[in-house]
Amino acid sequence: MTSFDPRRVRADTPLFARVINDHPIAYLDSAASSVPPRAVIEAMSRHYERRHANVHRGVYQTANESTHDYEHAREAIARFVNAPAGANEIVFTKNATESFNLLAKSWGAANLKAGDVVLISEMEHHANIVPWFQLREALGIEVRFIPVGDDFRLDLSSIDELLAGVKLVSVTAMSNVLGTVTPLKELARVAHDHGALIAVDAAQSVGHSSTDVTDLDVDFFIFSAHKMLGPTGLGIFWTRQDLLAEMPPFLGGGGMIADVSTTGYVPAKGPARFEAGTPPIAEAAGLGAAVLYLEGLGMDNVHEHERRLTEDALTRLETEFDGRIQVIGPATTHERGGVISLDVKGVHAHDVAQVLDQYGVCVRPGHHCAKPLMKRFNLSATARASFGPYSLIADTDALLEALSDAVKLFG
Amino acid sequence: MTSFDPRRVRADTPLFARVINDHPIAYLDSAASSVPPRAVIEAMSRHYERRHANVHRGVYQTANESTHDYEHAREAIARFVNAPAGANEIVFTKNATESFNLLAKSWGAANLKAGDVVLISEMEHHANIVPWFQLREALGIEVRFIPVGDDFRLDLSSIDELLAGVKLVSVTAMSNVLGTVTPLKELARVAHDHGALIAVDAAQSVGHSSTDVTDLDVDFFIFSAHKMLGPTGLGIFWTRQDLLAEMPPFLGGGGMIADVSTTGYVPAKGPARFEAGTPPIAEAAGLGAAVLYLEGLGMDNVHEHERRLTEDALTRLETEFDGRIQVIGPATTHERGGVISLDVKGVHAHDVAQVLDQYGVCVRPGHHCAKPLMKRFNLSATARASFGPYSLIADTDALLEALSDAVKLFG
Amino acid sequence: MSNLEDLYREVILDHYRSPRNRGELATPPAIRVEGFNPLCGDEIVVYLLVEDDKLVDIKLTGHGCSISQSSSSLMSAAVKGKHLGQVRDTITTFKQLMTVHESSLETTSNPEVVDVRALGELAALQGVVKFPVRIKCATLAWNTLSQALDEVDA
Amino acid sequence: MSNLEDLYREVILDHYRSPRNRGELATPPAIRVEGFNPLCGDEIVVYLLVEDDKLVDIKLTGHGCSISQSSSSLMSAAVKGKHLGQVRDTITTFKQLMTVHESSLETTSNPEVVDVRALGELAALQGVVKFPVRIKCATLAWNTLSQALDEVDA
Ligand SMILES: Cc1ncc(COP(=O)(O)O)c(C=O)c1O
Ligand SMILES: Cc1ncc(COP(=O)(O)O)c(C=O)c1O
Repeated sequence: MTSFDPRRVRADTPLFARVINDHPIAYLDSAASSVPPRAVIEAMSRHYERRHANVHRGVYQTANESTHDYEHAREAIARFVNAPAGANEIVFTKNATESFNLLAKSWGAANLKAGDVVLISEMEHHANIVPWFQLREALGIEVRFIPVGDDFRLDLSSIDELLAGVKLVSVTAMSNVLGTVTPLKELARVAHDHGALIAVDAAQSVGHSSTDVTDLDVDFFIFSAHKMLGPTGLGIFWTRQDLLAEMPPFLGGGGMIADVSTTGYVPAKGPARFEAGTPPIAEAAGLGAAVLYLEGLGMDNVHEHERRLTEDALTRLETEFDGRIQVIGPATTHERGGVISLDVKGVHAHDVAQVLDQYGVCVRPGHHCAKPLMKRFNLSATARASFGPYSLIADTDALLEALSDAVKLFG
Repeated sequence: MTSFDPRRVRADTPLFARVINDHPIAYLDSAASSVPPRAVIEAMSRHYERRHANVHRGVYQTANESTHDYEHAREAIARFVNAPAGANEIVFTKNATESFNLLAKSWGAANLKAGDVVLISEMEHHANIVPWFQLREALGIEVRFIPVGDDFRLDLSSIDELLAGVKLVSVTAMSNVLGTVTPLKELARVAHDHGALIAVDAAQSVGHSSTDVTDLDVDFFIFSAHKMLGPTGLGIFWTRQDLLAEMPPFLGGGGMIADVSTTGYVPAKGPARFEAGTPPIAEAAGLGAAVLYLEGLGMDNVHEHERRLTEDALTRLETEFDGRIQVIGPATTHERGGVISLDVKGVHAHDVAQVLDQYGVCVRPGHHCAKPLMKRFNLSATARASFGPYSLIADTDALLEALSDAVKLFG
Repeated sequence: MSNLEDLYREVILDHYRSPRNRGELATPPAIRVEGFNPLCGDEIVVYLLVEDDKLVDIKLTGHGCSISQSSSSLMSAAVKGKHLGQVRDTITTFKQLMTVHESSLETTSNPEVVDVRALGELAALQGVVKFPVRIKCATLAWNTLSQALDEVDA
Repeated sequence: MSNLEDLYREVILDHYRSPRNRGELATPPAIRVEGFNPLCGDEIVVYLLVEDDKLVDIKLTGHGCSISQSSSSLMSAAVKGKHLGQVRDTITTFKQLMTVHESSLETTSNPEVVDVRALGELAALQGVVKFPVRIKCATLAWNTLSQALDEVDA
């Protein structure tokens, strides 16, 4: 195991030089978007400065280099999640949300019919809800929800009944509100036992723990580059080669065709079929660098580091606020990641975040694109703090100090 | 008028420091992707180094700054194309291709029915063909083609008959193969006279001449950031506010909703409805810088500069090769831009491009995602050279020298 | 520089803790209009009872941050019992107060064109413009009221 | 370093200018398989006449660059009249020749595992691996032939 030092990660990450309202920045919003290290930023600058060209259709040198970087990122991602058939199973989209739309509107539209059920959960992000509602409008499928218990975990007690008529289970690997980690292997097993496929929203897990889609035995795996130290503008869609081969085209245009005439078109094979138009080339170069960087840190190290930070923060939030602040999520780090949603009694999350900003503490207030979950717990918003590999106990110190002040201000 | 100096543009653009096979790079592939100046690259680096955060849902300072940059780019684009109602009419997508899919699958699906006609042209890019074929499969619309004449221009002699039953005309502002510029104002007028709307593929025009959608009196306007000195991963969709307000959602997910429950969702209003998921934030910062940079150059200056380069190149290609090389496109710069497709007799475009690469000359061989047009002229590929604001006569010199050698090698 | 005291003035905290005119009105005769701020989840429902061109009663429900809640409470106090013309004037004045000068990230309210004294307690919301993201919190209730008045007209 | 002479050897230019086995065969008895290279537009149609496990005739149509055209011509000359087992061996050997070592942008063919002498004229295509984007030009005909043989088996 490599020696992991979060202070080195911090030194590698230019944003942490910033001072906000006379305080060093305490960036606690990695669940919304993580902060890329210098290596990622430079990989993109280098792309534009040295080799920028469109991919795939050039024979000159910078076009080859661009294409190489782009395809290299695909291989890096395939390796990072352990895709059984490698890069041929990786589709690049613009974000996790587009990946879900691809799943629903290509695989879903081709394989689901009126009455078929897609089983999601009450703790899904809108990205894994709205596309299914859209498919319901179009095809008359049913969208069913796995409930979330008062322990902030999926209530799987009736999973066999819930699975009746289900063709696809689509669940988050980790809730972006509660921090709850889903028992994916178990769910994959029961889903398959019932003849259903399983899709995973890994937006919150991939940058924080090691991933092995082969071992998980899942069918679709979706995430975003910008939540794993990579750039904006790039999402990932993984599925097994055999499923990918059967998926009809989604977005149409250049690059996704084998032939076009005035009477019709023939779609391309492989990932290209789903990558219409000029792809996010510089972004892929950045993602390639992010994967290398994370591999250098070691995902198990990252995970253990964030687990310790979370444990410390949960303990202190519990003991230092006399019950005035409630953590909306599991109380221990057992099957739980570094996302901590707070409900400060009598203070709206927006106001909490506003006060925290005065201390350079960056937390996100709101419904976190998970309105059904908020309704489940009768909340309109939480203030959410979340960790990354560069997070330090000092960030938690700043968070707690600022929270005390917020509580005081609102009396 | 500002004084325009292409050598200054070149000095501003890091890629031009590159040496390829012992030759200074002669980048003649701006039609595929233009080369961003330092100001654009730095705007993106600065974003990641100083202010990176997700947009819209934060109250802390870097989140505000991110949001500001993102919305500022929207305003810059609205100004750049003279959108009558400003930023409220600008939707950010991942590329021009997604913008066409948005047009076809949101506006088109809501407004077209079996038998309705979409009129495109034989010189369209696949981005403006395949989505209409997909809609034909889904709805049974008809896709009709304006022919291209032997003069490489749209043959509008039967436009009135062609317009029978047409609900939408969707045409390129400038062919990415021929360089031909479309008489948009005239087409907009006849389209409107026949009760049809008109969409424009401006991917090839926006970075090379000044744009005024209000004056053109068109209804939809689509282009890509990476063809106007901006980054990859960002496309633009403009339409009139009243049309945008009536368009149903396309991609579903976070950010495009007003409300979500376990039973359904309410879409957001305005551009947000079409921007599901984390948007291309750093890319928008880059695009904002690109617009500023182009405004600094003056689009009329850029246009005149490229016109002169094109005129010179066309003349020399005509006189120096004894008819061995044919230009596939109009012979003069009248209603023509700086895209020059070449057919070298007896030498395949791939081989031409390969030989040119040895001289550091970057041209693109292939069908340029315009297969119907290639079939129209009985070609399988051309070698295409295209100019940008940084292009110099020296690039043309290198092109011609390398072409002579290609002709010699293949005898 | 922006600071918290500018934003969270005592009047604001008071209206947040003890909101005025909370509740519902029977519809009809009252009309009911909902407002959302989709990005932060704030919701507001405005009930208006208009008689003879006069806003004889107004009630509010909903939830949100201290700014959106106090702004709606302050609004209800400011417009209740007024003629519709006066209500519209108040809306206009308030919106001017919330106008951000977009020339830079620096923002200031617009004191020359807004007669702050005429606003009474509403002037406490002046500090919001220094926090541009919170402007939409402050204006949610007002936009909803505008919309409700349009329905009255229609 | 890559240079043009490596790529455009005289044999290649000769096969490009005077392609062998151009034309069509009647189907049936021949089978016909199409190959595309969607990114560059190269197209090839392979006609195979197989009798008693032997490739008694092969014809080609299509269009493309000098590399794809000469490779298909060289291929047709190399496999015509051979037993299917031999044809498959030739395909395997050729594909090995085209293998790129992906450890870096630098690419080399694989001379230890490929007996270049056994390839005869085909060895002229060896220079292609130094130009990775052109490998797909060189392999198009071969992949199409592979596919055609699979159809024979099926
Ligand atoms: C005329 C034209 N339209 C559309 C496109 C598609 O743009 P993008 O690949 O950025 O989606 C291009 C460029 O590839 C083009 O040249
Ligand atoms: C759990 C989860 N799923 C999906 C998404 C959507 O990702 P993106 O916004 O990159 O499309 C997010 C983040 O916003 C998330 O947290």
